[in-house]
Amino acid sequence: MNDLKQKIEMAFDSIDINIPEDNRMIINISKDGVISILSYLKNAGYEHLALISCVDLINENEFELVYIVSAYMKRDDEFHDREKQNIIIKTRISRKKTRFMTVINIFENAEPYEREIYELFGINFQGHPRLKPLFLEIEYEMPPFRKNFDTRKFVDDMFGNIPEIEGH
Amino acid sequence: MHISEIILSPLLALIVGVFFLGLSRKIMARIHWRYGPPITQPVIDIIRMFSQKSVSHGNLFNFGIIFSIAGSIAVVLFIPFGRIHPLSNSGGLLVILYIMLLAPLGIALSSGEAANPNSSIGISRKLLLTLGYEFSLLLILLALMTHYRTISITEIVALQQKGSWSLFRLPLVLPGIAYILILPAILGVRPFEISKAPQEISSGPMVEYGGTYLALAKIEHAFAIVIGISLFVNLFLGGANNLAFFFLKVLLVFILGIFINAVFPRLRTEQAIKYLFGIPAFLAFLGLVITVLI
Amino acid sequence: MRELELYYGPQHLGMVGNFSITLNVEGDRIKKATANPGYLHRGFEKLMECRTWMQNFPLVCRINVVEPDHIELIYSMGVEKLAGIEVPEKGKYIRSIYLELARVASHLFGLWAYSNMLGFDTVANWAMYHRDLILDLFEELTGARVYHIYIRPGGVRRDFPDGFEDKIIETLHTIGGKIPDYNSTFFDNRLFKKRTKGIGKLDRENAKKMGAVGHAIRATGMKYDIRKIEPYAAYDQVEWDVPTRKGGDAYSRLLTIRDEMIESVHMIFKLINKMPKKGTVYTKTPNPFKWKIPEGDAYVRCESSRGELGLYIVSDGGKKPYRAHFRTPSYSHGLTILENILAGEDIADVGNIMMSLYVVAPEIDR
Amino acid sequence: MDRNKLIKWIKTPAKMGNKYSLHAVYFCTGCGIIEIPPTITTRWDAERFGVTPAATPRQANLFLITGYVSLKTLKSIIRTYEQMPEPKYTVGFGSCPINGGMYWDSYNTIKHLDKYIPVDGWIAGCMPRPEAIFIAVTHLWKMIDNDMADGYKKYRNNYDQYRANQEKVLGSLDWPPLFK
Repeated sequence: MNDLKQKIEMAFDSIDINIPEDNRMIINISKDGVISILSYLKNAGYEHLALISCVDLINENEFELVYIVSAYMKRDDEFHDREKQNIIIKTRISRKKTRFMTVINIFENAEPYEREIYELFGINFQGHPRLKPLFLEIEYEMPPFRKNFDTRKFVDDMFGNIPEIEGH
Repeated sequence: MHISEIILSPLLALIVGVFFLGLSRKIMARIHWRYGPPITQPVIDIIRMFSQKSVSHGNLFNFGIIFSIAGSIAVVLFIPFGRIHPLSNSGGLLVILYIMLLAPLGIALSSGEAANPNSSIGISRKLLLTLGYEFSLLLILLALMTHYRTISITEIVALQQKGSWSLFRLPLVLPGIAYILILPAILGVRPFEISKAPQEISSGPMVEYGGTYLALAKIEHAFAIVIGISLFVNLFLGGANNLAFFFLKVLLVFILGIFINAVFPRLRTEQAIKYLFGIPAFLAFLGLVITVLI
Repeated sequence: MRELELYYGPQHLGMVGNFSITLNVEGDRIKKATANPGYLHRGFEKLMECRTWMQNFPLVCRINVVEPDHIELIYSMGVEKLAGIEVPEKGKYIRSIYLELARVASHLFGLWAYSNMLGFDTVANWAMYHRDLILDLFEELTGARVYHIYIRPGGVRRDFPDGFEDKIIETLHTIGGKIPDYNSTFFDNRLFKKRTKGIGKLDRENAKKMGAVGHAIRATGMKYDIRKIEPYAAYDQVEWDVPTRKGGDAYSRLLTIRDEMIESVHMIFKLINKMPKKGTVYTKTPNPFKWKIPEGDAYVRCESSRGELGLYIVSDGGKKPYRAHFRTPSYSHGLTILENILAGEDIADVGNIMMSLYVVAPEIDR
Repeated sequence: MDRNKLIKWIKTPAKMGNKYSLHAVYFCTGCGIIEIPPTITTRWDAERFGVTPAATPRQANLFLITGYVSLKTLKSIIRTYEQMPEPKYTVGFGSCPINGGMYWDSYNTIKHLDKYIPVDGWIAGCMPRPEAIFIAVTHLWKMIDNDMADGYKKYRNNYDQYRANQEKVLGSLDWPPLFK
């Protein structure tokens, strides 16, 4: 893990890497560097994109995008340390300008994840081939996973005043 | 020929067919380690379907299903059940071969009108399958006709009653085996259940049938089972002199069909066609050649 | 030939779970497939933000109805990691046994679904019956057939009842005794091989590129199994092997599933032998209404019966999770891989391929 | 014989058919579907009572709504329900269709199913056991006997209200009204 840390620090400047525990590495990077660090990691053998997530940091008025990558095994039946490691790449974008780059060119399975985040957080991924709703049927007044979307209030407004069926 | 036989024969086929539908569900259930539905379940189902409101999709939709039922009844009239043989003296195997195509054609006409993609795929599968077994069936029937030098089923049955069953006559062994091999396809049981295939195309041609139409389709299916097996019993297992013995033979063949249904998955369409044009067609052709030469 | 648009699901006998695929077909051949999820979207991760750490347990297990146990486990693991809770030795063993039972039950469900797709009712009925025997064990252990809520942060809810180990062994022997029957009717059936060999082929490179996990990648020969790679519970305490196959098609995936079931059963026997007889099964946790978990984030993962299951969980130091995101194995399998490998296949093989990948719809939608 | 008795006598076989031949739509609406395979297979064998899955809604007369109903599913449920031929019966399975259940505060699931389509009976619990389905079926038999399972008539008579409620949550529906 430490070797990798040194290598990444050599290759990229202004990058913040810490290793909170065994086999986990957290890389904080500015939003311009995400594509290059992901392709760097992919070339280094970390070619399994486990997850793309998004956290709504409403107090800091920012979205945090989280990419988690890990490695497949080098040989079919030998276990190494490398596949134990999960690398968590975090980047922040403004809540006002919700635009970001797609990473489909690097990881093919990013496509549904980005569609999901587009739908649930309202982040536009530039260059995504089909950025259309994945899960939701109706349009909400704002993407529902944002922190200022109050699901309980929405439920009261939407489903609270639907009348019972009268008559027979 | 007697007028009562014309009424009796289709009625008998219907009762036996519906009974077979119930029996097959019961036996399948036992193979699944289940108790199974009551044997009258198909009757109840058919009553329920008739009592439901049904949606029509046009005139051809109505006409096709009636056409197919009528076709089935016509075939039944030409097939002798034991001593009941209303029309089988007048027609022959060739007539049967022609009218047997009417039932699938009627279903195809009717469900084509529904314009559901599932049903159009189902029809094309059904017609392909029919084509697949019809070719072998034709060769088999030709071999029979050459061997017995007649096209009348009643005469074939009578000749078998005097001698041995066609299945055990030397030149006819190969066509007999070919017939056994295509019999699951004629009955539409599991390895060849491709036109219905509920898990693939939601019961194919029947997808838009509800209420009365579904009941009629069920009845058509019951007829088809009886026709497919009785033809085999008459041609190769010697028919029978009385009704009970005849239907006993039909029942045994049918139970064999259920067992085949229970232990096989469904084939893909092209695999089924490949199979049907493979060994069965070859055996039937070989049998025909041998019969002609002898 | 005319190109038709065929809706495969959600109301369809060949569909397990509320999921739909739009197929553009020409004859029997599929031109293009578009997965259409979302019929089961309930917004779990949003609802979790409104509930306390402990209140979330009844919620999270409903993410995957086929196999709720691994979801319980992954959430417990996340909470344990954030709060720094250790699991006692016996608790780890019980977790492993319980999870392996769940894996067998889940694979039997998969076998039901799969054989049903091929129109193989007989095996489907048998598999479902045998799954029920395992559910009976769960019922005795936890009081519920489907949603057990047995694993909790710091261990499991309660110890095995007296004589429960013997019951597990007996049940598994009953099921194991029928393996020859399964083999002769299903796995060695010529038509089964005809239907599955070479279908839904996923070679190593494509599997890696599209994020395949679990048996989908193990069927290409790689022993990629989180239980070995990053052992949790008591998986590092006993000897076991990761079953693999070489083909990468539906046939290899099915046989991988079968071998995995057998391996799980052997593993359960070994775990029961090695399990400490005495000891607590859980570490005490604070009052759930006042329980605050220190600020931080964690990514944990485990091997569910369909592959790598992960959870990214963030705490802001409060009583409720700030954000949780489940990485479910069916997500890549059902959306990316399914769309890619369905193109060019036969309509007859949609259910076949889908269930050989073992796509479970609620896991995708969450 | 007076007229009512005659009508009753004529209707008897139809009722018998409807009672003992319940073909359920195979629609996995929610997690309740996990208990359907055990119910229809070896262990419980619902076919004993004539309950079997039907391939398409046209062939069915029982709609078992198994679990929570998200908005996207509601749309398909309404379409499926309207395709079924009358008489048809609906049974809600699990707590979620009754009042939202576990997902009472979810933005994407509806809370009271009977405001959108008529429901003849409920099976409470999460998960109800397969035996509960049989109890529901026997109750449904009694209701059919006494002409109480008349949800489809209610739907026909109050179609405007149902359609209004459906459009309230789903926006405008893209198919024409079933009844004018």
